[in-house]
Amino acid sequence: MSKTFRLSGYGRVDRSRPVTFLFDGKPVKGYAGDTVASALLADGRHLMGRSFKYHRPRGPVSAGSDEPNALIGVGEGARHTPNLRATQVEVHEGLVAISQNRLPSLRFDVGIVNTLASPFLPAGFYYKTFMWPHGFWDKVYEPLIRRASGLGKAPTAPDPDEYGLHYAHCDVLVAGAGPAGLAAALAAGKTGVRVILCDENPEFGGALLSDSHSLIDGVAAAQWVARTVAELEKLPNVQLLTRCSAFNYGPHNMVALNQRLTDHLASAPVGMPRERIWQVRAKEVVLAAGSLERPLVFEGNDRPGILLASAARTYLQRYGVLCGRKAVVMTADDAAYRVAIEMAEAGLKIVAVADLRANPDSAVVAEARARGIKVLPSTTIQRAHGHYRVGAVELAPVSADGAVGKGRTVSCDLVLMSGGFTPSLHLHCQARGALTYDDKLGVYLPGDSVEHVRSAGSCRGVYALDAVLRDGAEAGLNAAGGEGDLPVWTVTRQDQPGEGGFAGALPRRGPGHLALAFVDFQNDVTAKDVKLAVREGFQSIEHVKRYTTTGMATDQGKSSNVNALAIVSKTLQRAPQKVGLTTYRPPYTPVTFGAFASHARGDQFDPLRLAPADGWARAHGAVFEDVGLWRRARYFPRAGEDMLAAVTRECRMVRKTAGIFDASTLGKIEVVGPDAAEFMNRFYINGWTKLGVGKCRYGLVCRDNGFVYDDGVVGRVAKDRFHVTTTTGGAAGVLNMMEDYLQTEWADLDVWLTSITEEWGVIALQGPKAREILAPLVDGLDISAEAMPHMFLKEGTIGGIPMRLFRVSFTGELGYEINVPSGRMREVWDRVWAAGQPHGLTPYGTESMHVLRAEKGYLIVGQETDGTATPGDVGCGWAISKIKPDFIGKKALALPALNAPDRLQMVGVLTDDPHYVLEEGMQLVAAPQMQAPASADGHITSSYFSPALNRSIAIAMVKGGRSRMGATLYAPRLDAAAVRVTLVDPVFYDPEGARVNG
Amino acid sequence: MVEITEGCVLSRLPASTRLILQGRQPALQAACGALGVETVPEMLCTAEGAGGHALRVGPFELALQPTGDGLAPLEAALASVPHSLVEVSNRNVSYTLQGWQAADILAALCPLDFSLAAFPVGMATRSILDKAGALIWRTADQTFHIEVWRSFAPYVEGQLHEVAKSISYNILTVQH
Amino acid sequence: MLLIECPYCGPRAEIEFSYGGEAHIDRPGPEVSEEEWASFLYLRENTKGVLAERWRHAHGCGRFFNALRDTRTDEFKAFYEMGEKRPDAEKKEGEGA
Amino acid sequence: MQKFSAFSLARQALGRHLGWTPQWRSVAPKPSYDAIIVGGGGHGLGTAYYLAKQHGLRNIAVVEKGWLAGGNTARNTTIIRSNYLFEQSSSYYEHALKLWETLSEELNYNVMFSQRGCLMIAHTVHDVQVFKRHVYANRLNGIDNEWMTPEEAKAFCPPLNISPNIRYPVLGASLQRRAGTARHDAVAWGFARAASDMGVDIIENCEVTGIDRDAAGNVTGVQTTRGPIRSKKVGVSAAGHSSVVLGMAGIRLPLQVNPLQALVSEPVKPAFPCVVMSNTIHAYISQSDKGEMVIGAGTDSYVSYTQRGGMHVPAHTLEAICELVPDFRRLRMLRSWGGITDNTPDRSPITAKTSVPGLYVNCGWGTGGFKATPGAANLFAWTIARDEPHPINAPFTIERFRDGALIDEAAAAAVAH
Repeated sequence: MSKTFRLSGYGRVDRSRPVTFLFDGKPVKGYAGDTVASALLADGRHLMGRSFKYHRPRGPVSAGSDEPNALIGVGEGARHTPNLRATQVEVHEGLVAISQNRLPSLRFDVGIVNTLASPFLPAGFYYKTFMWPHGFWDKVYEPLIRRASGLGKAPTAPDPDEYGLHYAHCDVLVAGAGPAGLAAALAAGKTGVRVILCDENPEFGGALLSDSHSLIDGVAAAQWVARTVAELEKLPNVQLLTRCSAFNYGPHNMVALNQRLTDHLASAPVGMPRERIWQVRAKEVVLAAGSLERPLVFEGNDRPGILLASAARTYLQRYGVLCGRKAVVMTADDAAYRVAIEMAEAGLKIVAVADLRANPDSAVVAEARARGIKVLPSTTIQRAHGHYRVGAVELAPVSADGAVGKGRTVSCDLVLMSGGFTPSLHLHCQARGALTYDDKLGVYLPGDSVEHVRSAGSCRGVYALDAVLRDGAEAGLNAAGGEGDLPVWTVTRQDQPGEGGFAGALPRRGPGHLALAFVDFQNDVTAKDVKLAVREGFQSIEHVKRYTTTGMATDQGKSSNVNALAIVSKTLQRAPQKVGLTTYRPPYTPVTFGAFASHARGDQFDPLRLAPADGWARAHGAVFEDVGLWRRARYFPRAGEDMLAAVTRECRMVRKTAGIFDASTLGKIEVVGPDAAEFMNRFYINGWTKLGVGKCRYGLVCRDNGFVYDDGVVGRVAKDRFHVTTTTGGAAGVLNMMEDYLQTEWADLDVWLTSITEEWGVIALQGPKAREILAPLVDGLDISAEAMPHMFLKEGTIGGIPMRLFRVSFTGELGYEINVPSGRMREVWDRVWAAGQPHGLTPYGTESMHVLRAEKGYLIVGQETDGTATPGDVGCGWAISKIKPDFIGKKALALPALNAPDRLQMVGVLTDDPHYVLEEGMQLVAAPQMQAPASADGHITSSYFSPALNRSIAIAMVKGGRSRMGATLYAPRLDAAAVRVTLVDPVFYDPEGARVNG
Repeated sequence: MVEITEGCVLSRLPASTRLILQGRQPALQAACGALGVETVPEMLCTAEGAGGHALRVGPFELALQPTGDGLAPLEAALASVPHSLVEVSNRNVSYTLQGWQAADILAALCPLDFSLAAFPVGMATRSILDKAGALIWRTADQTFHIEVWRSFAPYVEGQLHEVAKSISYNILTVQH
Repeated sequence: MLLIECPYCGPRAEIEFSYGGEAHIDRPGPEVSEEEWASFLYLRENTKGVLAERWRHAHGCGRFFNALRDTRTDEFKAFYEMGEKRPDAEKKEGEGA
Repeated sequence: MQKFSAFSLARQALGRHLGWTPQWRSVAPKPSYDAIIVGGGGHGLGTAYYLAKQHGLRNIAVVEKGWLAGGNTARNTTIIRSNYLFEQSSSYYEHALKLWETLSEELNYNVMFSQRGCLMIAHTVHDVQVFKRHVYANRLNGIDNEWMTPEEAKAFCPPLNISPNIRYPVLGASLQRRAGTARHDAVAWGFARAASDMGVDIIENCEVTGIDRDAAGNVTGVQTTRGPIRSKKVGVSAAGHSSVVLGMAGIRLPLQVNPLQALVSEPVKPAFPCVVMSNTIHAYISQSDKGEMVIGAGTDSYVSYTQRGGMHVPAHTLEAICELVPDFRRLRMLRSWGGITDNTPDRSPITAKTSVPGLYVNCGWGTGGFKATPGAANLFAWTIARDEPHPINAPFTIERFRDGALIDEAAAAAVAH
């Protein structure tokens, strides 16, 4: 007998393209078109993995994405991917695959001791133990459990591959390209509407590719597939996607597809994405997801060499691989007979077909008998023997009442099982479709959904091929609108589905309390685990799932859910529809994280918004910080300077001569219209009616809950035009809030808002020399102290470039904010910079800006305030208009709680030690030593070394702070004695404001 | 001008005048009149007059692209109508994306349907290009005029290049 | 991702919109009681069923508008402009069934 | 109650595990109880447990409309921590954390509380400032929290990417070592078992359809799909359905429900030692005992009871995960799901009496209710039993919204300059 299990004359693999790959370091031969599983099976190797809990040796049970056992790691180093199904991984030259969850090797795994301990490790054992002694759980037991669990190993280096994510739109999306899907796509496609057809396999055709029996329009099924695909390819309105799984059915017919592009290639073109996610918005969806054959649950059913009958057929017909030499078929339906017939033809010895049913008598059964296949009705498998490979099974008679008699043990190296077919309802359920239980078929079928979705073919319980094709075509045509010709095919030979099917644990002799009959193969959940869960009161199917972990393996219950349900149903003596099904959750099959992230990585992770002078700042050695999406220059260190030195120098220069600062990131909104002033009155806490054209005012925005939301200077450019500024982070929020009130509450106002944040670049020129530097540049504009006092605004030009010039200051110095068109700001910046050189003009960044404003006691919204501060709390009670009938926040600001004397109020803080700089966030307490838990009197919000005062300063929010000037408090440190501080007025520098008005 | 993938060219356009006009119907009508556009375009439609283009991007809003010095005639025409006219020439950076794969590339970043039936020539709308807002205007079968805010331009260019790199491979073509 | 029909721009993907919360909540004047004010500010129907809500086509025409949506299924029943009265959703619900 | 231990497990193994009995009694409702808890999640079951254990009430029912602990208890990412900013919040969560530390022994049920530490990553100067404020405030309150440099954070969590060349580099992290995770289902089951053992009736598949009151307005019981049940005290612990249940008594709540999604990867061998949270880029990740990476996504913006949201929300989270832990880019999403979070305007919970005598509510836990489970249950039980709040939950009233006494944890972390 030849060593190979590969048959000539069978299969669709390309014999002209042999391929060698490595499995656990050893070369394995296969052909293009093989999967790792089919190539190993061709070698006679079924052992491919180890189970999760008991580390039992396992081989494939399926030939597709429902595989629970044969999980392998593929690729090396940063390209290692764990937990791939050997039944799906396509081989190519150089592929490196390893087995998983074994130590030291697949064949010898010390974890197998868990099998021996299995009587002590029933479902949920960990809830009942590991509680003693206290503290041992996460220090001792848990690390042990963790090491034993998990499957493959995560990569330990960043993934170098590319991924993509695209949107797509179509009239009809067909998920699944088996007979129903192909028929649906063709019927829809021929009407001319936009169709997308996707299938998770490398080839279209689904079960037809393994069907050597049926004839459609007189040709073999596979030939019909080729013909139909060719026809589809000719339709320009139809897009065909192979290796592409519909995995997520989202609201409103947004279906996500995962397309695998490179894993099957020996060498992928550079830059080709490894995977791509399609987010398809489909007007209608046809689900042609097919059905999955159910494993049977009997003792030892997990032994390598025991697999689904349909899988064995697929290995034979698609890969030309015979899964063994001598097989027992265990079935509860007719489909397995066709498999037995074909396998026998191919040279497999069929010991017997054991049929759970008493009177199997359909045509295919008769055909099997006629071909000399021994059929044993009313027979079950009591037990399978073997370790690395099934070696024998005990076949036992089942009487009409379900009692199992003494059987006989027959040797075999292969068991083909068939419990019937379960419709794939995953996507239908994700579409929030209802389920109906079909008593006759013994399965759930898709019911109604609010989405525009329909199912076709065996995923809705239609099994006979002629009916499937008709069902698919009708679904496709109806999805396309119903107008057009319905394609018709004649199935000239097919098997009828017949009656039968079985779910749950096979009947057995004796109680079987020690028998390991697996329901969820991967997670090692046995029939007795499920029964134990029920015994312990876990009677909801969701509870059983969670307590036993059945259905939680990487196949997400594809192989196990229905059997678990049936066992629960039987144990509780409650109809299956009363037990219910666990919710199917996306994704249908696992999807790579990187595909979701797509291009959002590195620099492209988020937009990086650069201010107009960013290039200049980079050229001048700025250190940057992220503020929202913006990158802002934080300080400009000179050689050898740290942040403190640089900031100290920058601040001193601003106070002594002048500084230049890119303030462009401040939000700006142009409020225009006849009712602009009225709008401003309603929106801000301040009054605006009296603000003259050409003047500015500091404005404060509250929410209607009375708490400070944002602030900024507002200039009145014209009677009907305000130039509003906001904080950098608040720009979008303030505009949205303005639109909200305007469109919802004040639709009567004739006023409109336009974001001009990016229209105007803003150069802040601050310091006693600012006017001197600026005056020569502004094209004849009079900016003298008399013509343009503090908080005035003028329009003009600067070097011929349009300008809105604000005389405002966030430093306490004489200062200007020069607004110029952002596209030309760099020109103006360079001009100002050049003009300032003789005066010692210095660039400064956000850190110095913070220090300078803190010296003046100006607040920063978001730093001093935290969403619970009122204007009064931060010393801005003066801004609240007393005469306006209403404004946002007015009502709330009158609440007693918002006016309580012990509210946190903004104060200045000085340490005893002038060189000690408090840390922002430090708490303030009444005594130097406080026993935890203690209450704070307040906290530090801003703290710096002040170059102007040559000492440390801080701003704090302190309970009743304004009435506690001079009081002593303490700031506890984490690792040293508390620091003594004194509360002072927050305006540390130039309290009279002489400089700003200079 | 960069050919970001075979047969697809991204060009950054020189700065030119961009205005946002907001107001009720009489204001939109007056502004269109000033540009030589007879009737206010329907939502998401565009119109061209002797004085420039008007893009109807909102029920009370036109994005105006006057040719030459369009501002003065507009201001004159609007003088007696409540309105807001704000210049955003510097806020917006304009591109054209041209080529047979232009729609495919946009479809990677934008959830709109770029088939000609759903997004015909002459349609303009604001939408998003991944994480940036954008104005997208189809000026020909295979040509899109795109405007984004200035600070988002490097990001959007980066995204377009990233997508273009991978677009040639097994891409679903936007169906026309 | 929801498909939301802006009354001005037509059906668009959810990521073009920002949510505006429950609709038809009138802001009272400052003369109301603290309870009424708190009710305006914070108390919501939070309907399990057909909810009237606001959306803003933030990355589109910028307009706020109203929608009726069944929060049990996320199915939209109607879209209408600000200031319009809440349409009768039940009719449509019946039709859909 | 059958005692759980390694010994009992071994003994049962000899008896082929046939001797195990139901962990709780699932019963039909009696006509009347001393107290009814509406909602059989972790909070509700725990409330019944503490009512029985600490307040001497035995005639208690927990009514649950579906299966026990099938709501947010079953859907969260199991992060437990107490390093909240405001004293009121941190006291509340610390009360819970202390209970967590002994909960397995208390319940004789291994809830797998694993104090693996929770790193909160700072990506901006503002983050650093906010997290340091947390550290100082927590330490004053006797809650462990410490500041770490990026290198220290990397040493604690080696897969973390601290390269300065990413879009939002890690500038530091705060670490609460006592924080961690627990097995979510086990908490509910453990409470159910212990409560049931003390006589609490656990009534599943029993949906409350009305709240009965007498002429004076006092609560007299509830109407349910399994008939009316009388009680003078009704405590509602219904998470996402709080508005619906309280609405039956004419009470409107300051709540909005939003979908919150989460996901897990396929299981892999231990590769991630702790909990990592990044509020700035929206990434929350830990590894379960099974080996799955458990990842919390953001909330969808709109009101929904569908327990699902848009795929763009978890996709956004995975972008962040792939930046923070680029080694995991090749891992695969195995399962994703959604819950209904009940959010208050200040993102702090309500555990309080209502305006209706005899009606109490524990809700508004938003995205963070799991960590509070034993604490909230314990304090809610106190509030129901004594008809007045415990000092710890006294600030967490409904009236705080009327009075402007918000406990605004969300705004406290707001970014603006």
